[in-house]
Amino acid sequence: METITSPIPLFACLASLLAVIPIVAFGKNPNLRESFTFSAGFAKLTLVLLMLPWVLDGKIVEFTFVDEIVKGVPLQFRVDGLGMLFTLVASTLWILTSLYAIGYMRGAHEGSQTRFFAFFAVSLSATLGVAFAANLLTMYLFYEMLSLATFPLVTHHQDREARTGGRTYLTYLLSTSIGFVLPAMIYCYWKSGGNMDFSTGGFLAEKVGPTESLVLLLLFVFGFAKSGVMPFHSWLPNAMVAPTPVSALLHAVAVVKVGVFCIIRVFTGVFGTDFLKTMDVAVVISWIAGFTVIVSSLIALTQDNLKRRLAFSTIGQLSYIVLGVSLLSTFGVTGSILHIAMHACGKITLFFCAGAIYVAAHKKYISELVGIGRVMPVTMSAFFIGSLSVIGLPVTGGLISKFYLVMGTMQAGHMGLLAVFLVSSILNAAYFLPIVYKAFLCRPEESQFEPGIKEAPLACVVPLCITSIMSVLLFFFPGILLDLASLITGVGN
Amino acid sequence: MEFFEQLIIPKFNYWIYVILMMIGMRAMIAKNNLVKKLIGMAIFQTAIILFYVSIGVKEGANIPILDHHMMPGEIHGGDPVVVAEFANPLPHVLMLTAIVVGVATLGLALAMSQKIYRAYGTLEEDDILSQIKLEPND
Amino acid sequence: MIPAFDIILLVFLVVTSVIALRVRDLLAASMVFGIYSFLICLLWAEMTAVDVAFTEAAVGAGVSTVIMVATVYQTARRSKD
Amino acid sequence: MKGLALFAVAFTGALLLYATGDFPDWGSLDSPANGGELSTHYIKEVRKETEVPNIVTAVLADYRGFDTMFETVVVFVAGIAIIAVLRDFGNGSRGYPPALANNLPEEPDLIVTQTCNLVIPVLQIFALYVLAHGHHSPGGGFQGGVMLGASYILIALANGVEAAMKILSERKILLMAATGILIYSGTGLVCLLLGENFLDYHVLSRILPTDPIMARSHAMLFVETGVAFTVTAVMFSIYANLATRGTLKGGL
Amino acid sequence: MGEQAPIVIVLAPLFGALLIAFVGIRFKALCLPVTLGALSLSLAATVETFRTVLARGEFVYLLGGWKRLQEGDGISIGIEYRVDTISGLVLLVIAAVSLLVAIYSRTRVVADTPDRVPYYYMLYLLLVAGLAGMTITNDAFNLYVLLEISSLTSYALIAVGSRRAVLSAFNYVIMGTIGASFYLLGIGYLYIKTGVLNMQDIHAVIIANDLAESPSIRVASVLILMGVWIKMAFFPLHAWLPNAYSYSPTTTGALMAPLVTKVMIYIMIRMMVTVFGLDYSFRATPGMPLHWSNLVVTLSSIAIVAGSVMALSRRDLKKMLTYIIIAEVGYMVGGAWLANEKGMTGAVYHIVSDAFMTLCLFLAVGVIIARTGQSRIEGMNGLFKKMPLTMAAFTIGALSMIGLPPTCGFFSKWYLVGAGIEAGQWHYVGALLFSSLMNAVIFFRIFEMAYFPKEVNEAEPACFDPDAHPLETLEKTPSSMAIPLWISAVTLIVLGVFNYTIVQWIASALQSLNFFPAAG
Repeated sequence: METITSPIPLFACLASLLAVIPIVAFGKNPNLRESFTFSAGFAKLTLVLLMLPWVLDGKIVEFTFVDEIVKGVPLQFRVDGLGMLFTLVASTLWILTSLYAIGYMRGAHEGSQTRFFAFFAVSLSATLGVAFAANLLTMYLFYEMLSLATFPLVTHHQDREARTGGRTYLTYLLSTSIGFVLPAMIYCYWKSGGNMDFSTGGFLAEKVGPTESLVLLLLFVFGFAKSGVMPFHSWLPNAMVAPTPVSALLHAVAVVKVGVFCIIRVFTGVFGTDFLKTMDVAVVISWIAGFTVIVSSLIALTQDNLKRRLAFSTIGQLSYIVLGVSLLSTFGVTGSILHIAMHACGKITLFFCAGAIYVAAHKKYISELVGIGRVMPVTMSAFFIGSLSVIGLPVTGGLISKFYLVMGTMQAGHMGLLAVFLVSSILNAAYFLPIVYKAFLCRPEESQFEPGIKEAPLACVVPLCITSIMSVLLFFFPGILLDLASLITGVGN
Repeated sequence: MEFFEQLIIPKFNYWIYVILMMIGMRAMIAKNNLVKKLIGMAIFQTAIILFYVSIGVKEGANIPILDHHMMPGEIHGGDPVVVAEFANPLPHVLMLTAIVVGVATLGLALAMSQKIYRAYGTLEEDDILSQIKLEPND
Repeated sequence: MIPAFDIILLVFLVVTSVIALRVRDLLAASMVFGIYSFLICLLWAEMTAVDVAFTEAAVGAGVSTVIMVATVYQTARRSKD
Repeated sequence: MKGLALFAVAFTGALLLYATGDFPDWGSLDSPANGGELSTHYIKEVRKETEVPNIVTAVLADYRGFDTMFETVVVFVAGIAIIAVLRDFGNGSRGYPPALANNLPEEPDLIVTQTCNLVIPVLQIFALYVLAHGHHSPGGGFQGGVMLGASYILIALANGVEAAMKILSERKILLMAATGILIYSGTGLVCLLLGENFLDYHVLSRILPTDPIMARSHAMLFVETGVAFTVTAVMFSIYANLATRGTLKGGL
Repeated sequence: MGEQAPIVIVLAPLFGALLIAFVGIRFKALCLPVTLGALSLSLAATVETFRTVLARGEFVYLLGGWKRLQEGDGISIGIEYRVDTISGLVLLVIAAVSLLVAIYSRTRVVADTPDRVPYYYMLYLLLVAGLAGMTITNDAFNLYVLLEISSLTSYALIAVGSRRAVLSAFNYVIMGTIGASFYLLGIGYLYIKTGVLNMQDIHAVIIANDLAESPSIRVASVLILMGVWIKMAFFPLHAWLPNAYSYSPTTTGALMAPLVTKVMIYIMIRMMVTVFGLDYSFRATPGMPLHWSNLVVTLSSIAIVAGSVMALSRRDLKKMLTYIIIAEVGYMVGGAWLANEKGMTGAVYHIVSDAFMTLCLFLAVGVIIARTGQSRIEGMNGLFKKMPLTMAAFTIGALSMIGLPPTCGFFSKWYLVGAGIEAGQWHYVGALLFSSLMNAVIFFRIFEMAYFPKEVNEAEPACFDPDAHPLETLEKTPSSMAIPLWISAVTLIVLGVFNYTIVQWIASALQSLNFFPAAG
């Protein structure tokens, strides 16, 4: 495989980090400040797109900061198909979220907006760092950076609720990453003889026994708690105290996807799916993920707060991805990778809608949304498309990834897990469709909505329309994503 | 008796040094009065000096000063110095340092105890501690 | 070195050290400590460590005792133990 | 606390006694320390290498001269530290708890004063002798310095600290103590500036009218003088501060 | 200066102190410039020495020009300095930290001890001289003398503080004297069996005369270890440290906390490696029920856990940091005793990184105390808004303590945990991770307090009323405090990113030693 050494990954990662300086410097002038956010966003996307052709050609883009940060392990970026896909999703959605955030933050009269945009940019850099990381150590570095950079965002309101949420957030994320990932990582380093580079075959392949593998896998899966695998999931609903753009981008796209991204890396790059197939240990992870899928869907059913329901839905969807990759089958892994993108588009739409409803009508609870489709038809249509995508119904991208996941299950021959998918799809439908139904078809009670209520500001509505359209488009044109995914699974499409 | 002759008598100095050291150390830790602690500290330090000086003692040897007239050094073409006739000088040198260090520590500690007396009006550790308990603490 | 003298001195040392620590009058304790220092100075001389003996006489029996007495004068004379 | 102390003491004592059986007998000639190469070298070669008969002085001021320099610094540190901790700049002895010293008679005793006045000159001359003759007999900078310091302490005891401070004021004490170390380390520094290692006295023969061996002997006298300076000043300073609670007024 | 560089490291602070005695008493304004000049010279000499060491591998300086007997192959009759990369690193840390703290002290010393500024700076310089001398010397007894210098100066530097400080300093005198005397006694036990005082000679004689089984040598090792442990406040011998550091003046705490314990750990390593030899330190002793190395690692695990738990229960920032130091001491002692190269490397690297972490945190707390007048956690409401730069530096220090990349704290933990896994000491690994988590809890509790405004935090019991010290009216942090703080914070990241270079330096010094695989 050809390797290109280029600083473009670095620039792509730095674009948002450097934007922090003008964002803070021009904090007094909101319009100027936001223009920097946008320029950084477009710069980032351009840089990412520059690398896209190379990656599609099967080349790998590399950049090394420090040759050896510890013996044998460099601090290095390496862009491959998986990283490219994730980066593409994250940087595209960042631009949309920025636009949305402007509408939301101004519409909801939030304070400390400079801090908000600054840390938002930092979070994006950390996300790209994880996506580009060439080895476990580099990935861990950016993973921790992301945990910390998002803390001020989660606790943005600085009230008592935010404090509790922030506490839970950091407690879960830090204690798992320090308590589980760090020792597992050092153990890997020691076992592999000082090598931590992600490679197709896995750097740990043939170097550990089944019991060690299982323990390490468990440490990694629970340790990357951003993936929300039960029982380390409850930070996510608590993090919903954040302003909605944060929930949308970070807790539907960046942060949680970083968690599952790391787990995919562990399966494909650290152990290698081929090596894991020789042992019968990954199925434990599959069942843990399956359990999470069902239970979180059930919990989601009982939630009345819209954002919390979305959060539990996210937990379930993330476990789809973990489940898919732990199947170790080609289809399963492909499905997982695709689901990162598909779910991102769908879920971010839903969060955007939740935020738009809050900005326009100040409603947080599902029971208050009866008939809201009549006053906010655009928003609720987008919501409908988003939920279709999450459930996995045509004509949305969610169907494609779910199709691959189901195929993967069959390929791996785990019929029990197939049932998990089916049951959970029904549950997904059960917690989303009634909202849409009531919003459009039921008549609102008297005085539920004040007369002035209409659609949210344009800056809010436009992004959510775009993302919902993207969900649909991904159904028709999934080619590029499949190409990228096939670079990892090694199967031509 | 054999035990006595082999272990006690030839090493009497070492036994006594251990005893003195234990006396001093116990006073340092367990005594209540600060000045008493310091007396203990001084005894503790002299015990160590006793140990070192005992190392340098030689049976039948004299003080470690060469004689001017009777024993000129080799440089003047005289007889070579008989090592067995002079005590080992090195422990003496080391202990000069230790004595000075001891008095320096003692002086500083006494100064501190005066300052403590100035602040608390007593030199008894338990009285001072009970006064501290009344102060705002962490 | 004179073993018999050595042993007698050592026994006296232990005795004076115990007394210095037992006496409740700190002034007396300081004085006994002076005696202790003097005995140990004799001991050094007996062990042919004349330089050490000289220093101990000046520092231990002299200055140490004096500053200890000075401190006792400037603080309290009675001790609880 | 007492039980803990007893345990710690008993543990240490047992540990030490355990090793005692392993020691060479007291006064043994061929123990590693007494018969070893290091001690033998000092005794045998001291005349050849330094021309100083008092082996202790030679080892102290030359072979292990660096130790002794820092030993002097220890004394200096003690002096400064006591001033830093105890010295009372200005506000007198207001509000202090009562002390024994307050009950002392105002006027110093005649007999004490006269005896001290008689003894002090003799003491000082003897101290200088001890310092100067340290190469050949027991003594040297420390002993001489302590005795010189003791003579000032005697003055303070007999006539009050203020009387002694008139001769050796606080400012002078500090200068004297620092000068002592400066003499010591300066001697070393001159060696360094003449192109040899720090404290390598033999190179001083270039500026002293002697051969390299005698240069060592002379340099030892310099450094011993430096030690005496510091020790004199600090010993008196310690007493003056402790006897007056740092006020340097009144006294015992 | 070239060949004379090692001696200048120690002499520069000494002459600085003398200069203050001559001129500083009268002209108080000269004290700080003299201090800074002396410490800068010392730093320059350290850098020069270190460069020579890197080129040659080892730098020997003979004091008084006394060459070893038998044409340089025999025993040493004088005192010699010997610098290798490990001691060179520690020297660099000492020089750099002391210089930074000296800059930082510009306003603090005048505020804390207005009438004894010259004395303070003299003691300060002599403490640095003592610490540097301890690190550089190769003579066991010379080390004792310098140990006493650094002890006496630190007693005094602590005792110039409040009245509680004097009492803590007195306890420190008692404990410190016991520790130093144990060390002296241990050297005596070595001397009685070997007859030499130079560290390498002692080792050579132990090997040549096959003294390893001798009870005296075994007791000597125990005594020296106990002495050094008392001095470094290794749990359960730590009781003197928290009060001494937290009641002392700000500058004293900021100077001593990073340096004194670390230098003592360096000395422990020095004793293990140079005097006794690894083979002796780590081998199972016949007749001992416990493997010696296992025992110490267990003790350090306990120290780590105990230190972290005690830190958690403190409501005062300075006190809390002192207990964290106790936990960190456990890290290093345990790392050094893991009996493999990685552990030793990690311990030495942690000496460097922990010195700067502690420095950064103490400096930040000093700024907080200077500006708010107190250091209780309850009083930190809204500090992120009031003093964002200081709190940012504090955050970097805290993240390093927790052990998050890319700060150096992460990498030292990386090596130590790796070594623990390699040695199979799982309780040590567990203790390290536990302490990381504890540190995370401790520091995020503070961040929370400082990040959220007062009304949100009111649920916490407030012993301190922030309104009594209205922050807005306080002057801005003087640059003499902010600059060292930021330099130390940035150093944490630089040390982290370039940790491999440092580790290679350490490894080059450890190469000559024969590390053998740890016994299960």
